[in-house]
This record gives sequence, structure tokens and C-alpha cells, in this order.
Amino acid sequence: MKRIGVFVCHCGTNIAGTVDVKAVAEAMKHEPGVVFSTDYQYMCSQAGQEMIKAAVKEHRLDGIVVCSCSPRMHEATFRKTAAAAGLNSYMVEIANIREQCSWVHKEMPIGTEKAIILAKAAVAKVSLNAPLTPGESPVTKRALVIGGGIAGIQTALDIADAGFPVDIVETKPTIGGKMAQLDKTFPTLDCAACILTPKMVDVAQNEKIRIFSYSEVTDVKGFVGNFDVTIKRKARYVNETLCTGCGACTEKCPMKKVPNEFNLGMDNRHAVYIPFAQAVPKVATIDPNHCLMLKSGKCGLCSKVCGAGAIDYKAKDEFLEERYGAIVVATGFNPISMEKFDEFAYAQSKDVITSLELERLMNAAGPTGGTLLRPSDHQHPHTIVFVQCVGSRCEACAEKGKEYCSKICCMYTAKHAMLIRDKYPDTDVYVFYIDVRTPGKNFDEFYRRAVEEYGVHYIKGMVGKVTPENGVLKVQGSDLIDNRQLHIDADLVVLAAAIEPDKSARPLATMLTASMDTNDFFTEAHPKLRPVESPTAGVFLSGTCQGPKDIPETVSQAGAAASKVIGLLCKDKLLGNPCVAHSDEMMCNGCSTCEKVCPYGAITYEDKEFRMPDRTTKVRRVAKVNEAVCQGCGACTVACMSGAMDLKGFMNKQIMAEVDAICK
Amino acid sequence: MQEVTRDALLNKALELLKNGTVDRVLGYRVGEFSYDVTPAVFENEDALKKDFCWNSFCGANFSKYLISETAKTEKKLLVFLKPCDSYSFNQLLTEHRFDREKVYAVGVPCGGMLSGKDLREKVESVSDVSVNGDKVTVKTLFDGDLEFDFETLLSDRCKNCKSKKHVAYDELLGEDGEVLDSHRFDEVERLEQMTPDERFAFWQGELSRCIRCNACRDVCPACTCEKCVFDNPNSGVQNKAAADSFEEKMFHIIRAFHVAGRCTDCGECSRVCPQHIPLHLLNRKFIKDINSFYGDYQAGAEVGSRAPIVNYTTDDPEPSEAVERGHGNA
Amino acid sequence: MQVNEYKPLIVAFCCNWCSYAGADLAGNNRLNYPADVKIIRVPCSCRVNPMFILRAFQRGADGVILCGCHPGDCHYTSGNYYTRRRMALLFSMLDYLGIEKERTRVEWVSAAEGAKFAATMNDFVETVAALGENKRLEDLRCKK
Amino acid sequence: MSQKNDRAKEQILKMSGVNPLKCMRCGKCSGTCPSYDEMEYHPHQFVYMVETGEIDKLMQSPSIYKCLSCFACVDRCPRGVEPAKLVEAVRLTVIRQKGMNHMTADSIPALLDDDLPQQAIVSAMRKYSK
Repeated sequence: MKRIGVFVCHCGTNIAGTVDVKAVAEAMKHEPGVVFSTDYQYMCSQAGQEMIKAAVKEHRLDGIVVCSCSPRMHEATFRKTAAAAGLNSYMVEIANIREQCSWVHKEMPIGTEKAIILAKAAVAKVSLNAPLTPGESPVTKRALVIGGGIAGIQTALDIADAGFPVDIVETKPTIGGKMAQLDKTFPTLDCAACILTPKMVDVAQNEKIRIFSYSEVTDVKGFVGNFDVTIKRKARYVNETLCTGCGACTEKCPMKKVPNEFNLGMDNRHAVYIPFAQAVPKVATIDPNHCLMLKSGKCGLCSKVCGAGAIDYKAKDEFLEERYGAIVVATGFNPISMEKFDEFAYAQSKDVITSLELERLMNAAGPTGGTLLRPSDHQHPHTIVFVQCVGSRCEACAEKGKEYCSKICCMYTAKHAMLIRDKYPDTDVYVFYIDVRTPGKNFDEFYRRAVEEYGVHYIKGMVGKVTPENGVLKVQGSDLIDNRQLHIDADLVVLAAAIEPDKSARPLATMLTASMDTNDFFTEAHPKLRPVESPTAGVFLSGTCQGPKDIPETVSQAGAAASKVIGLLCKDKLLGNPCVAHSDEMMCNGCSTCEKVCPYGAITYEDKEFRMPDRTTKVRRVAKVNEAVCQGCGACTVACMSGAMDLKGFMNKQIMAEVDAICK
Repeated sequence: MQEVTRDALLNKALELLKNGTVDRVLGYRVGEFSYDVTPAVFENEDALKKDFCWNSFCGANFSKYLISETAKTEKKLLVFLKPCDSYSFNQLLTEHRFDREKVYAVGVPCGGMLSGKDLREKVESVSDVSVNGDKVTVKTLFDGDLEFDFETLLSDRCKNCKSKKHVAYDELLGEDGEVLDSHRFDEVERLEQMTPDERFAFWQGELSRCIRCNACRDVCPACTCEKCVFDNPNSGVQNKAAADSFEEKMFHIIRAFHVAGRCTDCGECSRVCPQHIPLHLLNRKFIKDINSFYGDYQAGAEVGSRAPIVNYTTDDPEPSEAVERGHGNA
Repeated sequence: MQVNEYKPLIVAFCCNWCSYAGADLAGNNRLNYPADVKIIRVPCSCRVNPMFILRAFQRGADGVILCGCHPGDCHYTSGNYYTRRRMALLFSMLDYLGIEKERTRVEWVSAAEGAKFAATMNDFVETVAALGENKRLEDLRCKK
Repeated sequence: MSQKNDRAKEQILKMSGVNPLKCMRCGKCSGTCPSYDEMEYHPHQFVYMVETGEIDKLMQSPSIYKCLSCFACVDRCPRGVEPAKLVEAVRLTVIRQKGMNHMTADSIPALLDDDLPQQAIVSAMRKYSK
């Protein structure tokens, strides 16, 4: 039998005004297990707490019930008090007789009666409480950033700046991501490369950062503080440490007709290549699908010209295993495929392009050297039509579009229109829009400049059809303001394609047991209060993998994710919430039901040997809860048929005892 | 009438024993009377030849036995599966309850099973039963030979058979059947149409007969817990026998809830109930509700499927509207 | 206990993050509701086992209400979605057994909805009071 | 608003199965419509006017006979609103009220010309066989 002390707080008149506190304290003296019961003006005050401590010593209490305000207010306070008195801090229960009793009931007898019942329920619960100790786990002071775009770069730099080592895993041969492909950035129109490439160099030169380019994460095990990650380093057939990035191999390579993915296939590269001049790491990569030597064993030119002897045709994929304390997902986005939008004739005409393709066409390092020429005949386009929301906000066509707003298109379209009008004033630029969405600092001003200073024709309406005809693109669209159908002969049509999460995100989410929404964007732990954390502890989100966003937003989220990582890595040990699920192995069926409902992937299974009463042994599959990962929701406890799974601090029999006390 | 004969099963068992595919056989064993059949494990040829039995009283679902039998030894076990057994077989595999490698499953078509228990209640002093085509001849001690239509003696669950198709086997004897368009929810619907008072009266009448013998739990292939909550002192609901009018209700609701989404509707619970409580109507209510709220789901139809009760979508019906829909108002 | 009018006994399970906070807010704003409601705090509505609900009825509760975060707002991301399915099936079953469906309810109450909490409790108590004592599910042995 | 006709609106919505509230007013239907210039009220206006209950105006407009029922608007609408089905529903309402068609079947052969697109003839068949 426990020795329980009950402490009834007056809270001035807040409680005592409607509840006869003396009567409550008196009534509790007769409850089983209660050896001491008293009341006091302010239990949470220094004097009140001293009183509890003294009572614990004097009456050798091993359980405390405080009848006071909401546990959300002072549960932590009284737990500390209990700990100071030498008790386990989880041997405290609060009966909420203020918010849920004295403040909502007016009559003293009614309030008193209910307060007594609530106190009895708390006593019933505390008599079944067991001491709990938060689990401890060490923290590996190293972070992994998956994705080397601007989000990953910024996160890595910020974490490294705080002194923690960071690894970046990037699937492409270079970091830089989508931002490296952009020409200028809104709303300031500074060139993307000018602001991005210095950061890429910083990453390369930072001693705390390792870059695994041309690599993928293939497996993740473990949990917050200790993730064991397998990284596949794809064979690039060039020794990264030896290669100087001189480019001699590239010049000599006879395979010159490989579509250049950096320029979105609008020009060609060699089979051995460096994606772009400022690539980091600046080393060559051999494309095994096109290299003659790798395909047929005949060539070997690059190896002959390489002064550093870096070419290695026998290279194999390598697998690295590393341990990290935290993982940041920064897998980014891609524009969706335009192939299925027949009405815009993207597949039929070379002169119907996406906005990202336009970025390359306007970039000085792009296929046209920065002169805007249309892809079909390399002539100057004189009439250009931009179509907004292609595949965005598209509910009816789930197989080709996305239901959400891609957020960045309004601004980059304004940017493109403005840049074209600035460079080629003889060009007519039309923008068909549904809404122009410009919430952001200096965003609306930017869009207005496109209209007012640069004379871009904004048309409220949508393009219904684009028909290529004799080298002209016949654009048919509606002008809703003028209530008129427009027919424009355009030379170039630019589609603002919706963006979607990178395809690698879905399998990665499965590996990380991080949740995703129906659009494959990672879900945040709380949409408002924990926007850069995944619900899976130790996994953080940076950039567009969490939802469409522009560069400034991406960078701020990247910084926020970094600060969360730093906050985690600063700790030597992680203290868990001790109110976690626990499986009784003797009763577990190993049926995997609990595993299915766990939102955190905290439950795993192992085959365990049991010694039976008849001295034989039996191997059974049993559930094991990872206490560092479990957040204590209790979903598993109800899913478990046998009752093997229980939640510490909210055990089945504790809640049952409360029910009984209330219903008695 | 069973399409495949005892000899066919026996020969298959002997063949598999002989060629070393299996080491033991889980089959039916004759009792004192031909309608008195019990599951048994046969360890050798002689035992098989002597006691192995297959007739229209072999209703027991074998799947549950696989848990304890495969845990006992490394030897490989032959099991004969009727179509409804094969669903339980898959469901138990989904829940990792036995090692598939240790089992060789032979599917057997089922022509519907008779119930010895029902028969004895219909006819007194039965001494023997034989089935010929769609006729059943019942020999009695005092009333001579009686003849019945097979259909009329068919056990209730077989009248509403959901599937003649095997969903799991290594080998199949005879022809496989189809998933049937059964009327198994008719009785549930009839209850739903009643007023709450009538329903309460119905269930009070049924459940108050419960003697808490636990036969339903012990036979149920979904009730395979290492320790049942009702035996677990930490569950808060431990009780050996129903002490009051509520507890049998509590027991049956919780039992039905625990098997919801896992119950394959094999009907064993009602078959074994000595008090003739239509327990399957509780399980079928859950199955019907799951189908109507969350889309059709058949437990055991495939291995590894995720039961609707451990799944969700963001636009599931609210409990309040679900109750309305549970009335068949949807 | 001597009372003139019938007072129902209501057990309310509230999740720690939304509904319990909503109940606290009702208190902060002094929004009255009947003292017949007794709240039990659980980490998440998905912690509520059907056994708890049946036990409450067994021991003489006249109504049981479950409150959790709104769907999509669960502190544990998906707990209340499981609650929604479990309770939909359980309540439908209770109704099937002839137990008045008005005695059970699930309500989503956020931490900001103190007013909704009080209104919900007022309404629920009124509904259950109109039904009268729970005779169908209670165990008479345990009643005083 | 005097022009609101809620009963007719309800009728139209029921007949067509269209939810005009899904419309985000992008105008792709009107951008895509081949009979746009023939119509007094254009596809996007149809959706909006049904939403605001201005059914009577639509019923009196010749526009309802200008729609070719080519369903381009239905196909291209990003929100699945299906404007052509609304036009069809308004047209049917008129026919039901008057008990007669805009034209009689007999008057058609005289109006046929060689340039008439096949699709229009098929649409007409559908219309008149209702």
C-alpha cells in the first residue's frame, strides 16, 4: 500500500471561493492509501512547496496528489518539488479543481462534491504510479544533409558554422541544385550564379563539410541522435582526389552528342563532363551510358590526356556507412512533365518551352550564350506568350497536374517578362494569368514594375489552345476583363509549369519513417509551431521538399532547420519523455499491428528466445519500443489486442482506476 | 457431400509423407460417431490409415492449430485447408503467427459442412450418419432411419458461404471455386432495421445465455493472443467468469472489437457456442460497417494487407455519421 | 446522495494537447457547464481504449464523451484519425446492441475552443439527462 | 436581386451535376471555346451566372443554341467544373418549359451546308434525340 499525501490548494479565493477546500482535504483522509491530507493558501508558492517537502519527510510519503490548477500550469513545478524531496518526480498527480471545477461551477456544494471526486480519481491513479526515469541516449555530433541545392548548402553552412561536422549527399555530380540553373533572381534581379557560387565555394572550402556528390542515401537505421546511414557513392570513373578539373578529358572525348541535362537537353555535352564551369566539386564524371570505353572497351582517350591519371574505368559503386545525430532533408523539386498537356503543344513544338528552359535560354552560360533565340530556328522571337498556372491549381487532372499553387511562378514570370522587355524592347510580351499572387517583401512592387515600367501585357484569362502553324504559334485565349477571346500569333510560348517534389523523396521518406502528404511533400511536425521539423524526431526539413517556396523562404527555412539541428547536436545526451509505450514480451503476439499505427516508426520486432516452464526454449517474435523515438501517444496500446503494449504514466489500469473512482 | 473423397486426401497425405515433403499431418480424426470429428496431428502412416477421416462434419478450422504445432518442432506439417480456412491461414501469416516454411498446405474443396451439434438437437439418439449425394441418412437408436435433405442440415455459416475459392495453398485437390455473392449480411440488416429497444431485447436474450465457457475465444483463429486481456491482471478487465449482467456483454464487445478487421468470418465462434448465441452477428456487423465506411475489405484475402482499423484516410466519416450509416441509411 | 432532479454522470476523455487545454480555457473564461462532467486526461484521444468506455458504463456512467484535436491537427499527427475509425466502429456496435447512441459522442475541440468545449458539455449533459439513467449497460452490483 | 431564380438554379445544378463553386475563374473554358465569338454569354459567364442564379437571362439568350457541345471546355477545365454540361442543362430546361425545341427537326435539312463540321451534326443528333 502506498503512502499518499493530498495537498489541496485554495489558490486565494480562485478555488476556495467555490470549493470547500477544508472539506476536500478532510474527505481525502479517508481514501485508501492516503496518510496525510491538508490544505493551504497557495501550494505553488515557496511556502507551499516547502510544506509538501516537509510532509514527504515526516509522513514518508511515496505518492503526492495536489488538488490545484491545471497540470498544464504547475505539474512541472510540483514534479520538481517531489524530486527535491527525494521522490521520483512522476509520483505526482494533479487534480484539476480550478479550471475544470471551481471556475466553471458556481455553487459551493456542487463544486466541493466534484472536487472530491476529481481528487479521488487522482489518488486512485497515483496509487498505481510507478517511478519513471527518462531514457538517455548519446548524440552523435554530426549532421547529414540530403540534397545539395541552395537549401542543403545553407543548412550545411549554418551547422558547420556552429562547429559541427556536416556531410552533404547530392545525387548529381555537383552541388548547386536548381538555383545554379537560374539566370536572375526576383525581386532584386541579381544573377543567381553571382550569389550562389560563392556559397558553393564556401562549402567546398569549409573543413567541417564533406560533400558526397554523385551519391545517394540507400538505407537509414537508428533514431534521433544515432542514425546509421548507408551512402552509395556511384562510380564516376574519375578519381575525385586526383582530378584537377582541368577539362582536358572533356575536350578530347569523341562522344559529343549527349543531351546536356544542365541545359535541359537544349544542347549537348561530352560523355565525360563537368556539368558547368563553377561546379563543386569541380571534377569530371564519365557517363557510363555513353562512354565508348565503358560500353565497348574501345577508346580510352580521356585516360591518355589526363595528366593527373585520375581516370579509372574499373571504378565500382562504393557503399559508405556513417553515423549521424540529425538528418536534414533538402531534396528539392522538379517542374512537372508538360508532355500530357496537349492543348499547349509542348510535345509538338520546340518553341513551346517551360520557364526553367527559358532561364537557360537567357543565361550567358546557356546554350545560346544569353541571347534569346527560339529553339526551332534560332531567330529572335518578337511575340512571346507566357501561360501561368500550367498544371498548378489543377484539381480535375490529377494524372497530369497538381492541386496546389506552385507559389513561385507568378514572380518568376514577372521577372522573365521584365527582363525580356528590358533587353529586347521590340518584343511584345503577354502574360495570361488567373491570379497574380505576390505576397512577399517588394514582390507586388516588382510585378507592378513589369506592367507599368516595362509594358508587359497582363491578361486576366487563360490560354485554351496553342496550335503550331507554319512556324507560328497560334495562341487562343480568353480575356475575361474585356470579355473577349484573343488570338495571338506568337513566336515563343513559355509555360509556367507546376513544381513537384523530387522523385527521390518518397523512398527516402520510407527509409526515414518521415510522413508525407498526398503530394509527396514532407509533413512538418506542426504546421505552425514546428514547421522545419518532421514528426520523426531528429529529421528536419529544408526547402521545397516541404512545400513550394522561393529562394528567400528556402534560405530562411534552411537556417531554421540548421538552428534546430545545432540545438540537438549541442546536447551530450538526449533525455526522453519517460511516458512511453512499453511492450510486455511475455504477452506480445508479434503480430505487427502496433507497428502499423505508430506514427514515429518507434516499434520494431525481434526474435527472442523464451525459456518455457517445461525447460524447453521457444523463439517468438516480439515488439520492441525504441524509447528514444516513442512520443507517447498511445495509439499502439489500443491497437494491441493482448494488452501487451501499455503506456507508462497512462497505464491501462491507471486510467481504469480513474474511471472507477469517478463512477463510484 | 464432399467433392473430394477421404481416400484422395489420405493418399495425398501418404504420398507427401513418403516423398519427404512433410513429416506430420494435421487432419481430422474420427470419434465415437461419424459426426463426432476432432482435429488431430498424425505422426506416421499407420496412424493416418487407422484414424484419418474426411466427411461432411469436418468443419473445424485448422489454421489456428498451426501456431502451436509449428512452434513445437522443426518438422514440416501438412495441413488441409478448406476455402474458409485458407482466409484464416493468410490472416495468421499477415500477423506473423506461424512459420510458412514449416507448413505444406493442400487446398480441399468444400461442399458445405454439417453440424453434429445441430443434428443432435434435431434428432435424438443418433447412432450414425451417412451422406449420399444431396440426401443425409440418419440412423437412430429409437426412431429408425431418418432421411434429410443435405441443404436443410447445412450449418448456418455454410448456407451463407462467402467463398469457395482458396486464397492460399501449395497444392490443390479438385477444382477451385469462386468468391460467392453471399447473403451473409441479411441477418445483420434485419437487426439494424429494428428499433433500439427491440435490438436491446434481442441481444439481452442472446447474450444473457452466455456461460463464459470461452469456447468462442478458444476456437477463434483470430483470438491467438499469448495471453488474452481477459486473463491479464494488468488489463483491468480480467475476469474468469461473468459475474454480472454486464460482463458477458463487455466480453463479447471487446472480443468482437479485438478481431475487427482481422475476423475472416469463418463462423467457428457460433459453431462451437454451446448456448447457440449467434456470435458471428457481432463480427459481421463490424465487417459490414468496415465495408460501408472504409471500402470493401476481406481479412485474409491476401497476406500482408493492412486492416482498415489500423489505417485511416483524412476524410473518414465522423463517428456520429458513421452510426447513422451503420443503420443502412447511407 | 439526495437530489431532486436526475443528475447524469458523464465521463469525458480529453487529449492533453487540444481538448484538455480547451477545457482549461473554458475555465479561464468562466464558461459554465454542469459539474456532472468529470474529465480524464489522456495524452491523445487514440489512447482511449474501448475498454475504458465500456468500463465507465459498467460502473454507472450515463454518458461518455471523447474529445480530441481536430482531424489533421493531432499533436501526434495521426492519432485522432485512428480514434475516429475505432469510435465509429465501436459506437455503431453499441447502437447495434440497442444502447442509445446519444450516450456516446466524439467531439473535436481545439485548445482555442473553450466556448465550444462548454457548449458541447452543456449539450451533451442535456441530451444524456433527457435519456435518463443508463440502465442498459450498467452493472447494478457496482452502484451504491 | 430580382434576377435571381433559385429554383431554376437548383434544377440546373441537379440536372448537370456541376458544382460552379469549384470554378476559380481562370477562363480556360472561354479561351478554348470554338464558338466563343458566336455567343452572347461565354462559357465562363455561364458558370458564374448559374452560381449567382441569373438563370432567366441565360434561358432567354441565343447563346445556349450556339454551344457545339464539343466538350473542349469540359476537357480542359483544371477544376473539373464542366461548363458545357451547364449549357446543356439550361437548354434542356428551356425545352422542358416550352415543350418545344428552338427549331423543329423539319427545319434542319434546309439549314445544312457542306461546311458544317461533322461534330456539330453529331451534337445536333444528341440534342434532338433527348
